[in-house]
Amino acid sequence: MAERMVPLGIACAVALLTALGVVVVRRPVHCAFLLLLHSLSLAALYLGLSADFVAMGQITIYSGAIVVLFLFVVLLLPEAGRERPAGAGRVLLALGGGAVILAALLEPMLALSGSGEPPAAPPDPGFSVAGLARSLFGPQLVPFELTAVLLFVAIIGGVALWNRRPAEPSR
Amino acid sequence: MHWFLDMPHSLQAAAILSLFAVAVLLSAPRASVATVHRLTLLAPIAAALPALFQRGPEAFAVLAVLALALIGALLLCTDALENPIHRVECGALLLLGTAGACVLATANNLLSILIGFESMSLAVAVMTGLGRGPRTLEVAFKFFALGAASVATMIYGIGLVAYAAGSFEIGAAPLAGLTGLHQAGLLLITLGITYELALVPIHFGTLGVYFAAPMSFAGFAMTVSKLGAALAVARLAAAHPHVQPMLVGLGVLSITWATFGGLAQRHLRGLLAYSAVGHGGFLALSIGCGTDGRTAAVFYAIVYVASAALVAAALAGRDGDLPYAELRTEPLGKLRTTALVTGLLSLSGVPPSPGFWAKLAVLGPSWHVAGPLLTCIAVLGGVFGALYYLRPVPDLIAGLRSGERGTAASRSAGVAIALAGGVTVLFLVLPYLALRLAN
Amino acid sequence: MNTLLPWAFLLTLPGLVLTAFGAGRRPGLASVLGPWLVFAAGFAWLLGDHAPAVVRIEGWLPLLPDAAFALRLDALSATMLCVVGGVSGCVYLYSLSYMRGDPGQRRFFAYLDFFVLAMNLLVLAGNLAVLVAGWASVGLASFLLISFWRDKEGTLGAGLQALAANAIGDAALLLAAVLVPAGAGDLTTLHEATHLQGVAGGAGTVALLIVVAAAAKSAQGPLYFWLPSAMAGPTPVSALIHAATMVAAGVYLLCRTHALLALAPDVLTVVAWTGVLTAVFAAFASLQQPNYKRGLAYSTLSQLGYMFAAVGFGAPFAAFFHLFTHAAFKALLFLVAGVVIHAADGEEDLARLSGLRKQLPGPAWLGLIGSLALIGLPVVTAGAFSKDLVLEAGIEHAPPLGYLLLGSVLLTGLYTGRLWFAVFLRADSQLHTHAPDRLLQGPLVPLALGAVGLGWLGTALGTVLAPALGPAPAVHAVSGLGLVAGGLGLGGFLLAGAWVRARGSGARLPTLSLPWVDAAASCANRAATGVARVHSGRLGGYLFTAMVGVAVILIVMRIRP
Amino acid sequence: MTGPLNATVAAPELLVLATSAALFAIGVTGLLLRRNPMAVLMSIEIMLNAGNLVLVLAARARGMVDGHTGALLVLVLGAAEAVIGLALALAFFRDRPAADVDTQGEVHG
Repeated sequence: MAERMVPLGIACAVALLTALGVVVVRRPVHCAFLLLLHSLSLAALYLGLSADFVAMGQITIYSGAIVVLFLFVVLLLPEAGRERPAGAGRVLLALGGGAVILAALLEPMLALSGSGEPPAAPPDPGFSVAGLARSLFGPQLVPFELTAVLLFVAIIGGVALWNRRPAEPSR
Repeated sequence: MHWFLDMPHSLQAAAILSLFAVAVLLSAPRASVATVHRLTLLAPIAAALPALFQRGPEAFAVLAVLALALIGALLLCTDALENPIHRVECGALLLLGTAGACVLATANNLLSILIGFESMSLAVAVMTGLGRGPRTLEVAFKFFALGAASVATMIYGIGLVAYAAGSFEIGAAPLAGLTGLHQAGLLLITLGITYELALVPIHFGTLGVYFAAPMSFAGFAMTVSKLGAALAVARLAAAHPHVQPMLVGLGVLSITWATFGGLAQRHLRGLLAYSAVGHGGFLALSIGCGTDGRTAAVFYAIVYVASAALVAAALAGRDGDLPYAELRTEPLGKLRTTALVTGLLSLSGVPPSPGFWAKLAVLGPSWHVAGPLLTCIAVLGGVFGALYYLRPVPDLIAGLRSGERGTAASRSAGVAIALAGGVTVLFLVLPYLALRLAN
Repeated sequence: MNTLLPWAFLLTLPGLVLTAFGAGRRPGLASVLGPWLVFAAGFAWLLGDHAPAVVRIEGWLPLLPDAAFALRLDALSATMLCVVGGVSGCVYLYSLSYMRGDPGQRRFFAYLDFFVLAMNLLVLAGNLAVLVAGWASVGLASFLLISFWRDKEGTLGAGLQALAANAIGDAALLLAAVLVPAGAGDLTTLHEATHLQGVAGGAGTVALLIVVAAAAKSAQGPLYFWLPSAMAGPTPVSALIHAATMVAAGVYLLCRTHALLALAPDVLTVVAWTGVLTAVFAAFASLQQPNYKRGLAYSTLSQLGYMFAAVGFGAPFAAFFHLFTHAAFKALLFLVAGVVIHAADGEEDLARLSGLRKQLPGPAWLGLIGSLALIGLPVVTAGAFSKDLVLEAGIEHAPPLGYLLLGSVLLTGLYTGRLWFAVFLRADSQLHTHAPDRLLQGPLVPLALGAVGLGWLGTALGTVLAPALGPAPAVHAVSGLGLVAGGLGLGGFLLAGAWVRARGSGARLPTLSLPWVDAAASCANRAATGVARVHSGRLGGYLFTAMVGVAVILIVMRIRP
Repeated sequence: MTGPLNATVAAPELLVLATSAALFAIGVTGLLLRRNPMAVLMSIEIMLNAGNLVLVLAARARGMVDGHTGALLVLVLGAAEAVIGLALALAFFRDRPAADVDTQGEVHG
């Protein structure tokens, strides 16, 4: 895995920069485009981690569906969702919050605890779509089936909320 | 049929509930409202059938969740929605959310827990958004946003655990050298789930739902979600003792917070909201206190959800904040007042009420595990909590004599009151029965 | 019979159900029999073979050191049953007339039934868990009855004050119930040291918790504040709950666990000091009150201080005997006050109640009997017998405290006299009163008889209670100390007469108040509003608290030792 | 085998781990910084992606194909969440002059 350090590093850098852009840029349309780039860079990162199928999923589901959905909705919002610039206090608080979270997560990664050395990654994991299918319909069958419930909730919820309107004023 | 019988109980229930949800949706264009209600009510009963013939904690957990869902479905029939059309959607969502809760309550796979949690939480968000008035949408969005943040936290935690343990099983031990990451991951997962327990400082979203959602959904969030989340957290804490101190700390913090917050309330909605935080705190405290503590927690959870369901049933169909002053001018009917007073007494934990036995059961393990100081704080928080629970009680009982002017309970709410009240009174007389169930 | 008698606490349940569901032509009529049955049950045991009757249902209350549902009927609880049954029986009859015409009287009697039920559960409790159940239940009943008249201003606040003070006691008792080692919950064997080895601090911790609980219930020391406020409730309630029975439960508990307390001498010293200081302080406070009932309430505090002090002196029998006689004469005084207030259409202000002897001759004489019993006039009143025992124990055990108590008998005389002379003997009244009916005055007679005669039962009581409270000292009708105390009291009483005659309604000390209650309440209020303000409704703030909270929790769990 | 900062984990793994942590932190920062509901939802998506990255890394490092399953399920979950979130945001902010999640709410919950 070590020889992939450079491409991985580039993908990581792009992912971080685009994510930063999503957070910082004020116009929602730009945000959505940056999110698209972010998602693509992640797909590249997944390819580098031998997760080909997930990378394809990321491109088709995420970039293709979710981000485009975001784009559509941005156009429906009043004033295309323009927002006032954040005050200095808010920026400071947000940065502080982000820094605390970063510290809390990074610290256990950098200072590994426990006894012994962590096992090394296998040189070639030999992932295949067939293996993924065996996982989906084998040990992970229950959560996989449950996504049906989740999507069902999302569909009903989306439709119902879109149609949400007050009853006739006669009531 | 073999494949169906071989499935876990929770999945059987989820499958039946989903089928009924489809049926509810399909029946909508032609059938009457009554048919929709009937289907919604039938679903939890039908889903309970497979588990009825089984024994063991899993079947019991599923049954408990389904019983609460039945009460929720009964209350749905009486609640005011933004538009009556939404009854169909809310019925289906209630069933699907219950399916998620069943899985959450019993699953041993982190991914199942995640998906179950998210189904339940999204269903509550949408149902809240469909309630009457502008406040419900606002609350629903806040609940959703905070919930999404905690789900993201949970996913990150699952990633860390998978990295450190190489498995999604709840009990998987960390590999060499990765204990720190594993622990961090588990803490994140636990914190994510405790969102539904409404523990301070991640209680804001759920608090809003208790404040403003229609009573049936607030009741659903207080009972079904809470039971599911409590059981999931209990399993996590059993497998990984190092999350227990965190639960103890957050529990005591929540109890104290809820007591102070509750003292400032002058309406029933606020009372119920802070009460949910406080009881979430007691549940967490108890879960964090070893094996005895977890047994006590299950006991406590059963008693709490029964009492909360009773209160929700008594208040079903009443809009607004329900300020105490209004209770005197517009009294509830006799049945509803009795149910409400019983429920409030039980929630407050003053004797004679099952809530009192439950609190007693929690304090023993807490003293031995959490230590005297924290237990003292919890006890004081608990007993002073009675001050805010009992504040409306004199008015409520005084309102009884003008009961003929009060609004009587609808038939379905009456059945719900009977169910929840029956369980509450049963535990009042025979507390050890609940413990036996808990075991 | 022995297995059935401990269930006597259930005897008011039928009345409760019948009254709540509206049986009986007159509200409350269905309830009247219950307390007398309780009295009969206690009396029946006393007449019997004196073997303690015990009921234990194992495994009732889960996860407690002693998981049984235990009831115990022995000499102490049987005597207490008689006290509770007798006083509440009189109060029920009295209330039939007192509450007539009140739209909530059915509710009133249901609450009373619930109170008597809970009180008897407390009395009959065999272990800590059951005791806690009864203990907190009487608190609930007291809250409901204090805030019974919701239209009257301040009743809810007074009820909540009582609830807050009780909550402290409940918390202490709850802790005591969970921290005794496994198997030790039985009240009579709590002291067996083997049982308490597992507890941090040993017997002292449990004893201290029990004392805190008792002090909260009996309004001793800094926890005094709720009892005067509790006078916002109807007068029969003040007589029954806030004078004769519930507030005495603290003393009852201390008598129950006197063997445990004896293991912790430091705690006993604290009890003695608390009792004596409360006795003196409350006597002064009574002299400041412009309100009839509040004056009586402070006198109750003062007398409870005597009982506490007696426990602290290691004389539980003296404490319980004083409880016994005090129940009769203090209930009598309150019921007399009730007759007066009822006749004056709810007037409680001492400045406006005056010279009612001619209009209410019966209550005036009965009030005199009660007052003399409260002072402790030797031979002719019951109060003298019991108070002498307390003073004897004090002078023998801790002379400075004993003499302080003796001196405060003068104060007792002063405040008793101030109230009686002001209400009945001052210049003739301008107040228009209506004559009380017989039902209102009848129940005063047995209480007055008790206030006169109960002292003579002292020796018999000592014999009966010996197994429970240890050998009792001899009860004298006349002793040197008794004569001194009686003289002091009578002197104070007559002095007060002169004072009232000279100063009229101005006969009271300037008001002083202890600010800690208000300070604590406003602190709690501020914290409550602060907490409520954090829930601002801004999503940004919520997200910040939640996510930073998560991060902080992670960090804290990481650096936790 | 010796990565930076004295860690014993292989350098690429540490790089990806650190990236995911940073992504999560950026998501949180966005959540706290932005008032626009769209931006809030996008920040949440970034947090989800951070979690997904760890899952994929776990799959690679532990040779567990289940990790990929998890990542796919999270993608589905993200889609469901986006649908509900957008629907709620639209319903709530449709009739408001400025879409600002910090509008002082009527609910002081």
